[in-house]
Amino acid sequence: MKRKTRTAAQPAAPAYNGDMRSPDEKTPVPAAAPQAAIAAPIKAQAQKLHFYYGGTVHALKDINLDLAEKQVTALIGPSGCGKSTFLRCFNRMHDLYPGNRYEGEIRMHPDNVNILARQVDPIEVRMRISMVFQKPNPFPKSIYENVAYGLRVRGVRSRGLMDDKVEEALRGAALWDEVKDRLPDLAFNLSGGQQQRLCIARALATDPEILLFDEPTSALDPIATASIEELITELKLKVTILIVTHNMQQAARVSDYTAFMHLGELVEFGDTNTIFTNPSNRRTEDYITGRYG
Amino acid sequence: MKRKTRTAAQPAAPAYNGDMRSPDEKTPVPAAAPQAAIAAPIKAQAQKLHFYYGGTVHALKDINLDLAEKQVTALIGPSGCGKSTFLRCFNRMHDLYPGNRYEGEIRMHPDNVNILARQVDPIEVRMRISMVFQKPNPFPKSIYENVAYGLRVRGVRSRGLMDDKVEEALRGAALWDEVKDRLPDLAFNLSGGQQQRLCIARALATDPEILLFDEPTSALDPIATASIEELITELKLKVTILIVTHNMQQAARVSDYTAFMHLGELVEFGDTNTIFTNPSNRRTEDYITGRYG
Amino acid sequence: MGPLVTQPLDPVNPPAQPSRFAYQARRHLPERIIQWILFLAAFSAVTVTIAIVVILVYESLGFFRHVSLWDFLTDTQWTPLFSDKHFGILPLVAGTLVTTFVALAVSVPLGTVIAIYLSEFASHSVREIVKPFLELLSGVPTIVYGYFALLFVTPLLQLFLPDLPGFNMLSAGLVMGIMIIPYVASVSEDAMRAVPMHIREGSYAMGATRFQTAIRVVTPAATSGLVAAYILGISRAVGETMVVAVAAGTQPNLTWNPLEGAATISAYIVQVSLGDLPHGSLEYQTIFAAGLVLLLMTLAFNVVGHLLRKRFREAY
Amino acid sequence: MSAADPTADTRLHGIRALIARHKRWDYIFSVIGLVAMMIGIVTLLALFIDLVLDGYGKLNYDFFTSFPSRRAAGAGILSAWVGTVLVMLVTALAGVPLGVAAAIYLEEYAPRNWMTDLIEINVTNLAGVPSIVYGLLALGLFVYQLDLGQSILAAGLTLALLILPVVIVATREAIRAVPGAIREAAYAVGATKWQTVAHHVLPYSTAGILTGVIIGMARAIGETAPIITIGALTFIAFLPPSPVTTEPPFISFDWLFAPFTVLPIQMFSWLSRPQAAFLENAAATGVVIIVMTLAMNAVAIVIRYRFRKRIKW
Amino acid sequence: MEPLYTHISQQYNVELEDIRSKVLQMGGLVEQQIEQALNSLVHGDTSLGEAVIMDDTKVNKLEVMIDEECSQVIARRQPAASDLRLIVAVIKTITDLERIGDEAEKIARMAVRLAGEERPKTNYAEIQGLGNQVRQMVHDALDAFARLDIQAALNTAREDYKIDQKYEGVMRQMITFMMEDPRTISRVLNMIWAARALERIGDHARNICEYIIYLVKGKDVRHTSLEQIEKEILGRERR
Amino acid sequence: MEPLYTHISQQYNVELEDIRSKVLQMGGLVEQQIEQALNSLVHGDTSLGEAVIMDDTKVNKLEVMIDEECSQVIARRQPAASDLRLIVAVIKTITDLERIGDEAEKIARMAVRLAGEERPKTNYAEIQGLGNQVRQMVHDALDAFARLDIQAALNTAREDYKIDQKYEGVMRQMITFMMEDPRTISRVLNMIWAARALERIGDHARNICEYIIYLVKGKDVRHTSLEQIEKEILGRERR
Ligand SMILES: Nc1ncnc2c1ncn2[C@@H]1O[C@H](COP(=O)(O)OP(=O)(O)OP(=O)(O)O)[C@@H](O)[C@H]1O
Ligand SMILES: Nc1ncnc2c1ncn2[C@@H]1O[C@H](COP(=O)(O)OP(=O)(O)OP(=O)(O)O)[C@@H](O)[C@H]1O
Ligand SMILES: [Mg+2]
Ligand SMILES: [Mg+2]
Ligand SMILES: O=P([O-])([O-])[O-]
Repeated sequence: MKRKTRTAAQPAAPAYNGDMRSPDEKTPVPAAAPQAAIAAPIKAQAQKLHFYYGGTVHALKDINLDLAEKQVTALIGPSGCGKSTFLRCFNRMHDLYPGNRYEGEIRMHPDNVNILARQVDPIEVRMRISMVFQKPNPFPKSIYENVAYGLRVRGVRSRGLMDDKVEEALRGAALWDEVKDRLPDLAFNLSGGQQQRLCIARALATDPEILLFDEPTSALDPIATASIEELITELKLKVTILIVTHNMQQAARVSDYTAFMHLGELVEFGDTNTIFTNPSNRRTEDYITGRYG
Repeated sequence: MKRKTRTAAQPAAPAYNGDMRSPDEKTPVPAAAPQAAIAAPIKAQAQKLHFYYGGTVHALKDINLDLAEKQVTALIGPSGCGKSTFLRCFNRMHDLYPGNRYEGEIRMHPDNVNILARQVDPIEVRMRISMVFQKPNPFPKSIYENVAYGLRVRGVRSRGLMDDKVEEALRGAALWDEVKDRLPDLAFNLSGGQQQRLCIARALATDPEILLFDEPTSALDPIATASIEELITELKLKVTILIVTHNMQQAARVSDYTAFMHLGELVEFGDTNTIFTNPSNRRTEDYITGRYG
Repeated sequence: MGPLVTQPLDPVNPPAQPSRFAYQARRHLPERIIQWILFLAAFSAVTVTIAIVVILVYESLGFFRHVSLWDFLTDTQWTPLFSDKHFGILPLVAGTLVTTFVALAVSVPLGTVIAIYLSEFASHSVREIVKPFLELLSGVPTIVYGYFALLFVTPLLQLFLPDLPGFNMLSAGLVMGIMIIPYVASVSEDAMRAVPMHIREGSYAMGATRFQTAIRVVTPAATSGLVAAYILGISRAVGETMVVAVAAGTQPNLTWNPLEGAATISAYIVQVSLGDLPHGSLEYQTIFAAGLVLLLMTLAFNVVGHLLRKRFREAY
Repeated sequence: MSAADPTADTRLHGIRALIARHKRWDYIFSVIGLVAMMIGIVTLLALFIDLVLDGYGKLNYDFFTSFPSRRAAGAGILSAWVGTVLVMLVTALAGVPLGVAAAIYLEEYAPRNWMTDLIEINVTNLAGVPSIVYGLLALGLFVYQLDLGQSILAAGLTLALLILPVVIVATREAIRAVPGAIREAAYAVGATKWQTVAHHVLPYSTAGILTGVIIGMARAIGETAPIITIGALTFIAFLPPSPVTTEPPFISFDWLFAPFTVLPIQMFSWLSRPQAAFLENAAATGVVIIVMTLAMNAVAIVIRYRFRKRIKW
Repeated sequence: MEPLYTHISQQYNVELEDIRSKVLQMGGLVEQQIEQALNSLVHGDTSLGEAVIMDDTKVNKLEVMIDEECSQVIARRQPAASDLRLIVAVIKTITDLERIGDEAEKIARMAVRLAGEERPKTNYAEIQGLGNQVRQMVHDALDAFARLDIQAALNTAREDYKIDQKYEGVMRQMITFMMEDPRTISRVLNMIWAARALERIGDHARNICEYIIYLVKGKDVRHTSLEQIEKEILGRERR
Repeated sequence: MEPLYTHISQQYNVELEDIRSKVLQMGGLVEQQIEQALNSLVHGDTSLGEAVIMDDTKVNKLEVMIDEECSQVIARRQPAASDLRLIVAVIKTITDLERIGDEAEKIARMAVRLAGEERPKTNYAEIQGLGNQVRQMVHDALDAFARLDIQAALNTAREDYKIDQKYEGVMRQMITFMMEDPRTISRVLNMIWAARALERIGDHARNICEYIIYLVKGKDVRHTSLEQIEKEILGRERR
């Protein structure tokens, strides 16, 4: 079988754009990882996705996964199983480092663009798909400027529009009341949990279609963690969310769908209630219940 | 009321040695933090312990707590409540940094020594009370040398004795089988969980009476975490354990007694089952159940 | 210094296990001796500073007994070796400032651009190759730069500026600038690299380009580091000796025109030292007075630079 | 790519145009950066090539084994390179232990008080003091107050003081790179302060210290001004006395007090002569100095590179 | 007033509130079943009886649903302390509620069966008296659950004793009936089943009261005499 | 053979194993209660009956203890998936076991009361037959629980139907007795209670079987007909 091959550093052959497949083929029933039917409309689909670090580490193996629109999908799995790698494919973060290579596609709906295609600019992808990182990473600027940054990058000049958007994003991140009187303060003066919410506001300001979270609470204490989790469940009214977490209970709490990964493969995917009370795959069950794999 | 006062950096007045109190006074019933009766014999007692960072930050306030011998006592509480500070009093880690000041005492049994007393050498204390840190911190030496180091510091020369002790410690840390063929390897080549167990072996090698753990699994993945937790429950056959953890469920899993701290105070102390199913203090309950405090 | 203080045994509460305390005593004496030795070594830094100040001030006092401070600061001529002696430091200060300025005009823009390029644009391999080269640039002895300025750059410049004298501050300044580039670039790059990767990823994740990330996020975050780099560059240029001594000439000349030759403070000291001046003569003392001025100038820059650098180190 | 929704399509087009506009700056800056770097590198190459071309003719065995002479053709650098080696020996023996010890004190022992602050400030300032000022210090202190004269010892000690801040700073950086957790680990098993330093901190930072020392020495080799200031002679046609003698006690320290010259001064002296033939000598000497310093720098770079690879905290 | 659940996670509050209100809904349904079953019996109204039988499926569905939700909360929220006790108490409570529903259904079946037959001379007065008492007890137990009122729970639990007494009386009366007129045996037996069902409902209501005490006090008081409970619980008030 | 629980945490394994063995112990005790109660009834052996009554406190204690342990596991271990289902199933199962114990105690009380009285002509043969069947059913249910054998659980659940049939028969017979000789009413009524208790035990055993299916299959099959269960569960085997 011939597969589409793409290198982040050196674009090579023109990307296969997916139109050649028959409609049936587009939603295959993979043998290894049975895909649960998703009730909601689909926002993005990873199809036969492989990923290689520097040509040697085969970090993702044939991932097929659908993201339900305006729902929270959680990625769980043991350390090093490729959760972060998968997440970072979605906004082409891997393109920042040389030698990485994607294979397969991630299609975004409704426009059905393969965001991994060579001719799709990573910057364009990142403008549509925002990310929140493990450690809060505000820019060393004022609170206002942090949130406004994404708009400035998009060429927004109007001060009025900017103010509105900043307020809206800060409200969306449940931070407005806490910071509205100190917008010109340096972002570093906020507490860890507030910083993380600021990063969420920053990501929200540009109206992304998908929001990626990579262990967003692992650097926070339980109280701050609870408020971020709370926020995530609220955000899904507006945006599709994909979250990586080490904390299984967190996945159970915040997500609608859960995907269990192991050694770079997608082992099981299904709705969260089922995965946590009655998973169908033995490896999933062992991981979830803390047995030896 | 005159209290014993000690500064780590500048020893001042002679230490109050505790003999002046009437026997009744020695086991007081503090008004604020009702102390649960401990079934097991007591290994160490913190009494009216206060701690100051640099004379300004009053990090511990009048802590009274008994450590049950050969049992696991867990410290939980929100970030910054003084858990680590309290733990580090037990091996006088605060003496390493200038300006810190202890007040009150920690008595170790059976010899009833106040380990915070000025005339007790911190190095003495550290030889009896070992510590395992948040991030695995092996020395960049061989696996063998890492474990042997504590013995070397104590002046052990005999190779045979050393070999025996190293093996015993590694067995105690459930690491022997994994590393017995690669003792001369650099410790950095071990995985995170193995490194942490190596650090436990290092702490065990010198037969400590108390073992302190400061969030020992917060840098580890769930599998490694589970094996360390498992190890801790095994270790209590030999040694008294005091563990700080951010993960309440971990405290629930591994400990026999749990202390809840808040803003530098000991709010509640009792046996773990009770604390987690039926705490008597409202603040404890709110923290444990994830309510706003 | 806790460990330095002897710790008396408590007579009321004798230790439960005396053996442990014997061990303690055995351990303590060597520890204290070692600590004292190390302390003396560290204190040598203070001694050296005191020695510098004492020597410079002591010898300068002899100088100022003959020359008034007012003359020293206002006279526009510096001719201590002539029969018509004038002791105005201004020409030397002017020469120093002009060469410094030229050097900075070269090194600040180039150094900054290189730093940004290396930390934000260059691929890993380019960086690994270029950085050692730049470091070598700073390893070349200054006397060699002097040679280069005098015998290569000046003739080169004379192709474009036929009137350029053989000794001129322009070529000395230019070469000094090149010499300082790695210094500015590497401190700047360190400052920019100190900006954690996750902050940069934050910017890229927002859809920013490399240039936007570099200019809007990384450079502002590293500002104090950059300024510190510039100021350290200035202090380096002010104190630089051999390049100017060889290429700018030793003729004190109160001018702000880099196309002329002029002596700097350090060049003057070298010039005097080469002659065999009797210890204690006025001419001998002039170099200490000049040295004192030089020290004060660099000191001022260093203090500012140090403060800034401290700030950027603590930012994250 | 087919687009289902026309508004999404126009939005995408807008974004693409914007990105194209922004990306132009990436290309422009890349070019500017490359040019800037080339200026530095080309200068280095030009300097080296110029020097080699000028001094090429002199670089032969005789040049290293002859004393300086009034005839340019017969002049060599024997006394200069021997002087340089001896001065460096003194510098290393005096400067390195002192600097490392001071750094250990500051990083591991110093309590937080005004004395430590004083030492810190002094170290920072010394690093910024121009080398010529060290020369003045040496002239006043070593040459006249301590009456060491214009000797190898005086020069060596001067350069030792000069590299002291470099060694201190490099050693401190190296020591600081050892994580606090490692120290706490050592203390936690009951090690004393000195045991912690000697068993852990120093061994783990050796490579960093070595790098600093070598870079400091490389800098010292090229230093001209302070040695001129203490009055090193430019014309020495003899070698210092041998450290090994035929009579008991077989070891002599007379060489420490001998007059000397060093390579940069030899070069400077030739450079200040009007005759072109001497310029050729100067160029050849320049090549020798440059090769020595560059070699040392290269060693330092290699050590640092390897060290970075070995220990990842 | 303070909101009932004050967890940082709103979602969690919503889930607990949902469980609680489903339990109360189930309780309301069951209470209604008891009432309708009694009415059906007393007034010989078969349609009411059939409604009760129909409602039982609703009760069963609610039981399964609440159980499912409790499992979800355990899996997703790691409840501890009072939250955990709530979940455990709910799991137990709904089993009893479901049983109460079953007993009511049983009475309704009797009612339907007896509707066509001759009515006893007492016109089911004994059953009605017992039934009203039991219905009130269930109502009080659910009230105590809604308000987490242990004093009310204790009082309600105490009612069980009276119900048992009354049941004994009814039984003796029934036996007398049967002895007097053996032809009525089969019919009276049905009434006996109904009385017995009511007595069982009282027991279940008492169980619910015990769970309330466990929920509030964290103390398992099952299989303990009421006096002892009272001494232990009310003797030393918490905080 | 693979160890039963294979969690990384040995302690967790120990706790689950302990819960499981306590449930089986409780089951054993309850089984014994049924047997002794029947024997007591049939042979008129009051001491046996009293032993059964005594044993009930043991059963009650076990119930409280297991409940407590399950709460601890939920609070400390955050059970998920099969572990969670085990805990939930156990919490439910022990309620039923306790009820079975209560019913056995009831029979024992009858036995003690009837011991002094005249024995019926059938010599309790009907009750004994029904009793044996019920005892076997409880035994099988506990067996299925111990082996997590859903096929066995299904078969056992199916028994309940037969027991109900038999119970109907016994009831009719009893009514006949009473009609024939109204003087026996009071005594026969006691037998009726015993039969009724046995029937209830059968129901509880069926409940336990349903929990086993939930535990193994993760599917709540309560209030579902056996045919449907069979179709759903056995139709599509897992993995
Ligand atoms: N930059 C890289 N170069 C090479 N291999 C990498 C790189 N980053 C990750 N890997 C490897 O790819 C695999 C997947 O890594 P990834 O970071 O996605 O795991 P993860 O599931 O996110 O783990 P964690 O929970 O620890 O974050 C791992 O085996 C890892 O060693
Ligand atoms: N070196 C220090 N100097 C001054 N204050 C300190 C220092 N270390 C800790 N503190 C303060 O002391 C208090 C207790 O800190 P501590 O580290 O013991 O908290 P903790 O409970 O361990 O928190 P965490 O869970 O975040 O580790 C905090 O308010 C903290 O800000
Ligand atoms: Mg990751
Ligand atoms: Mg801490
Ligand atoms: O429902 P019960 O049979 O236990 O009354």
